[in-house]
Amino acid sequence: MSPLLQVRNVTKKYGGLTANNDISFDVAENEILSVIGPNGAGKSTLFKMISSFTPTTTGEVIYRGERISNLRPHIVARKGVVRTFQETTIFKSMTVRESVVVAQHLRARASLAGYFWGSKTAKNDVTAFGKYADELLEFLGMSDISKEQASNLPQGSLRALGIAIGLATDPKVLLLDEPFAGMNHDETMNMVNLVRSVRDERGVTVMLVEHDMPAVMSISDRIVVLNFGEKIAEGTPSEIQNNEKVIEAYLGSVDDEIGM
Amino acid sequence: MQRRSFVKTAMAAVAVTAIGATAAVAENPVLKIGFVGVTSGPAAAWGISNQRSMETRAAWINETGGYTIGDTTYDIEIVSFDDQKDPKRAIAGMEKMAQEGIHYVVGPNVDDGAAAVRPVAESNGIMYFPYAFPKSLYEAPASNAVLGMVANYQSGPAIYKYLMAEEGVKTVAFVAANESDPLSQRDGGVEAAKALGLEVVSDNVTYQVDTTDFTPVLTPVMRARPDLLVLSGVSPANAPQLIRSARELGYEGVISTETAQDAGVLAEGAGDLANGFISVGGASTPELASPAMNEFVQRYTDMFGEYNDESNTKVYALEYILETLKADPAAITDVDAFQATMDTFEAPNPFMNGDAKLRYVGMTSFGQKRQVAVPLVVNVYQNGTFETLFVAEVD
Amino acid sequence: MFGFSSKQLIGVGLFLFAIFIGVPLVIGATGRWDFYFTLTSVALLAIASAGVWLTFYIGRINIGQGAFALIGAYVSAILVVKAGWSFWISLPAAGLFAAVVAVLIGLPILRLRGVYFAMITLVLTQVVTLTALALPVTNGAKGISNIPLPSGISVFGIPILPDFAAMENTKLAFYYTACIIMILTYAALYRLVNSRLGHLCRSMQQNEELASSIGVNIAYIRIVIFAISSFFGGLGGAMFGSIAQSVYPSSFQVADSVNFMLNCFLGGLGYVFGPMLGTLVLYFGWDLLFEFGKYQMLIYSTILIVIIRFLPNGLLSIRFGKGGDK
Amino acid sequence: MEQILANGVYLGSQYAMIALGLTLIFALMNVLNFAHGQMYVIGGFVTYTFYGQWGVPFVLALVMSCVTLAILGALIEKFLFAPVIKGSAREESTMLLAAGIAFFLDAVILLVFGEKQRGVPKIVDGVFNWDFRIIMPYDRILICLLAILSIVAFIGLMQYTKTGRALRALAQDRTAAQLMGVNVDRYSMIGFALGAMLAGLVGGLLVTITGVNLGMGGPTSIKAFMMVMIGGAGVISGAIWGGIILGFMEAIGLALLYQYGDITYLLIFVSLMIFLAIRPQGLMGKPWG
Repeated sequence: MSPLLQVRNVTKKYGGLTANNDISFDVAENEILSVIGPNGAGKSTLFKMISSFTPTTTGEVIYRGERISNLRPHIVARKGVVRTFQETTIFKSMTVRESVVVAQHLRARASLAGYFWGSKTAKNDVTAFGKYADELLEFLGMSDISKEQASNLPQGSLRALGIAIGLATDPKVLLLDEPFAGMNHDETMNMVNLVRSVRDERGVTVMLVEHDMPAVMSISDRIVVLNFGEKIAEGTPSEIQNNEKVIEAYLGSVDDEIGM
Repeated sequence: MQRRSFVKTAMAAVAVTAIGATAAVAENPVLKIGFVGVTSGPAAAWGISNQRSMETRAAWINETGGYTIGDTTYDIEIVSFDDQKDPKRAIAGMEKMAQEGIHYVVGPNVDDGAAAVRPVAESNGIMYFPYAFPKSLYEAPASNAVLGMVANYQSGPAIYKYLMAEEGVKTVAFVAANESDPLSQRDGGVEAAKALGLEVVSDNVTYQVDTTDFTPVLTPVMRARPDLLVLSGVSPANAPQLIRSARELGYEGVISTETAQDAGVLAEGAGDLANGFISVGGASTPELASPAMNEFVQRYTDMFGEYNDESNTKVYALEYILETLKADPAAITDVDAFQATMDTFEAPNPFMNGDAKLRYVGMTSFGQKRQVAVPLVVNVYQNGTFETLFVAEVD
Repeated sequence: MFGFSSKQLIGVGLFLFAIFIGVPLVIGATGRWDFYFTLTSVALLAIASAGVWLTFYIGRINIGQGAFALIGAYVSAILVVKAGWSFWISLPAAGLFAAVVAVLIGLPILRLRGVYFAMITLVLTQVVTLTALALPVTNGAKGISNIPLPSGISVFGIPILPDFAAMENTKLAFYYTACIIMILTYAALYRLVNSRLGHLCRSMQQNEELASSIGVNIAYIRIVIFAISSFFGGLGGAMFGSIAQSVYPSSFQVADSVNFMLNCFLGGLGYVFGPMLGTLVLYFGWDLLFEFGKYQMLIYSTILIVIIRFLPNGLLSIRFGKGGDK
Repeated sequence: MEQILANGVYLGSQYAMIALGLTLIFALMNVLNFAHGQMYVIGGFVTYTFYGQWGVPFVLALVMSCVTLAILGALIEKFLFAPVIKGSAREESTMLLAAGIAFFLDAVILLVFGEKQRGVPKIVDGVFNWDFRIIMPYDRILICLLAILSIVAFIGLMQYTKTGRALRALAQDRTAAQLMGVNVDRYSMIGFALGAMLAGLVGGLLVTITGVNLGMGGPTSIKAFMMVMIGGAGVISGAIWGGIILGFMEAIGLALLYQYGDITYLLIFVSLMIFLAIRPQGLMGKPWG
């Protein structure tokens, strides 16, 4: 079986600076794959290219045999590859439920004009959106905060909201942007469980970008390691843990941080 | 100085109100005359000189016992509306005048406002006296607008002819602001100049009204080396700067305009460089000004702290309205009677020495008498004051 | 009915009653006939302001509505005077033309946000004014004057719309026309904001990246909204040209663009009916202060400053503390 | 050619000064100050009153312009902008406040200083004429030099003084500045006062050449917005470049395009629109401001 998502020889250059150099790897259906690397390794850039938020300089990203790089983000989302953001990127003045309802845009069957005139399909849609939002929030354990305004939520709930918004689009592949950043151990474990259940119960392939090593080790099926824009390793968590290049890269980066 | 004049103005305003109040006690009925024009924002100077002329004259009349029309003596009240140079507001202003029962209005000050108020004025029976030149305002079927001054297409040719004869002017260049009124006036001027056989060497240079440096604007014009530089429809704010820039660029020919200017503004803004600048004015030069004109200027200065020479041309509209009403008292409420009277009306001109007459003209330009016969006084600026170059009549 | 609560229905009913019956009654009783034009202006400016409000709704500060109002005024005037169209057909045509222009201009400029979009639309107003001055079809500096009043329309001999030129007094007719168009505009706006398109706009207002990540074609919606916004601008402008029976390059200029924007701020950006109230207060307020003569501007601006100082979120924020998107 | 360059330098230096104050206020508070032009006009009228009317030495009159505007700016910030910014849901609401202040200042200018165009006696007489290749009156050269000097002084202030550093920190990141111990409220006020003062200074300088009238406010604000946009909003060097570029655009545009008459400005504005559409962040700005 061919992989669900393929990153093929992707390179990104900003002027003279190379953010990603010739990166290739595959994501299989129903797997949890993490991309890790020290700060400035090019994780975010890679992420943006997969979701078409930024074009590649060379190389391409293939999803189910179709190129999805160098398109516009909403088209990629329509194909089923949806990204989330870090917690500051939310619909600030909407409630949790409103956010999740709006995010079901791709599930709409009526046209925008249909909604304007109040067609029957549109009315059905509206009912369906509400129902699905409640179901989704229940699944994510967020029913109790569904009426809260997003800007009032604590950090942990914001992450969950981000995932809820992503899930509301019915994605096939969900790209998570540093879901564990800044969390303590318990919060991280909750999030790990949540991400697992997203994959296990809803059949969503998950790819995440992260630099929290322990969490990544416990959650991932496979890991891709970047350093200075290059892929330096790929494999299962245990393979990665024993990879010399990876250890060196991480130690090096610690030195750098001390050096600052 | 300015603060003092502000206080003075405020006190004068209070005094006027007080006079108005006592006058009301004196049991004279009130005759309201309207003004719709721009008295705030960038073009405030145009409307304010209008409004103050009218208020000065009204206060003067009221102080001396009122104005007798037919058997009744009226106090004159000026009702002013600031249209902010916005045609939409101008319509609202004209509606307000109709609401106040006013049938005679001075203004608006610009082309678009004058055109926009026409439907309201005609449907409400209001005669209005715009300071705008488009002929369509005064030609039939338009009926209620009376041009309140001399149009540029009338004064221009007179000035050009004079300069051709006296100064040997052969070539002319036009500069105008990039706005409706000045551009229309430029086009009229170019046409007139060509008809007189002048060679137009430059007529397409324009400037934005907010220009702060006219050197780059005038440089290409100067290259054409015209004998005469016409500043079409120039605002009093821009005139001194344009003159200064032209002279500093070494221009030695004649500079003229067909709009009214203020000597004080020219003196402050351009100093001696403005000497020889030709503009159109009213009858305030010593040779022409009658005692009434001098008294008007004095009263204006007392009331508002400072005279504005633009008012020389703007003193007339109110006088015409009142004199015409005097000639036919029925016209106070009946605009048709006013229009009928216009054809034959004639009265002495109180502001000018000699036997000049107030009468309506415009047959040549508009095919009907829809213009006040303001003496076409062409002035030249010399060392802080205007001197009369020549006087002509419009028909 | 139509998903409105009975309270809302009563409110709408009262509003309609007030403007169609109340206002004429009050004017008849007090004899303030001049208020008809003022209120007609308010209605027309409120239509254009509704468009500006809509662009605010996708998070764009629009200081270009004067441009579209001017375009609308010219299109209608040219169609009526030069092509002999009926005004009533030229009116939607003016709106549509403005919308088409908005699409063409919107494609490159709607990518911009914040002050950058604000500035480019401000420059757009200047560009359209200068274009009107330069083009032969607009009659350049001389403008288009003597535009005939709207003629009547009848279908199979049954008069649908009256002939304005045959009327004794067109004030009332223009007032009703303007009010009807305004109500249609705001009804459409209300529907739009409360339908899916409105929700998508709101999501874009708050975060365009997130909106596009959930599959919203933000570029398309921006264009659609900008076109609708400009359609309203074109309508308002065309009606004004018809009332003034003349159009000049200066009929709508930068000051008007700024005022449209201020109307929205004053009423409140969070409320559909904010621009209507804002226009009423800003425009009618100026008229009411007419009595103060030369202190009119001083008092007007002082009141404005005091309002914004104490109600920074607009006039409507005084009643509905939150959740006022109704 | 030399003449065009000279005109460009002269226009550019005065434009840059106008833009500086506006961009400073924008950088600090994210306020697009619609009243900037009116502040410039007030600066002009103050100098006119002191120098032109009362015969106070020109430099002293300039100082009075600066002081008046600095105080005015500080008061406006403290009692109007600061509370409105705190209380509003969307920060663009300050645009309404700025516009209200612009109307208010216009009304005050009309009542206090009158509606007429005002000018002052020339500060230096004579015209520099280099063989008709460059013609430039001496007073313009002097004003141009003074403007450049003020710009240099301003940059020096921003670079090398404690106040300047605090202001720069504030402009870069308000929250971070607060964490670093910068008194945000106080420096916002100082910054606003400084921006207003710059407007007053350039108003006072230019009154000697262009004179002043109450109508100059609005158009000046709009022109200043354009310069700020060309250079990049909220960037000091951007404002200077924006001013210089607009100055040269006008000088060159008028010299090259004058034969197209009425559409010269249309072309300038259209090219500005195209430029902004292609490069919205201006020359130096951060994208999306």
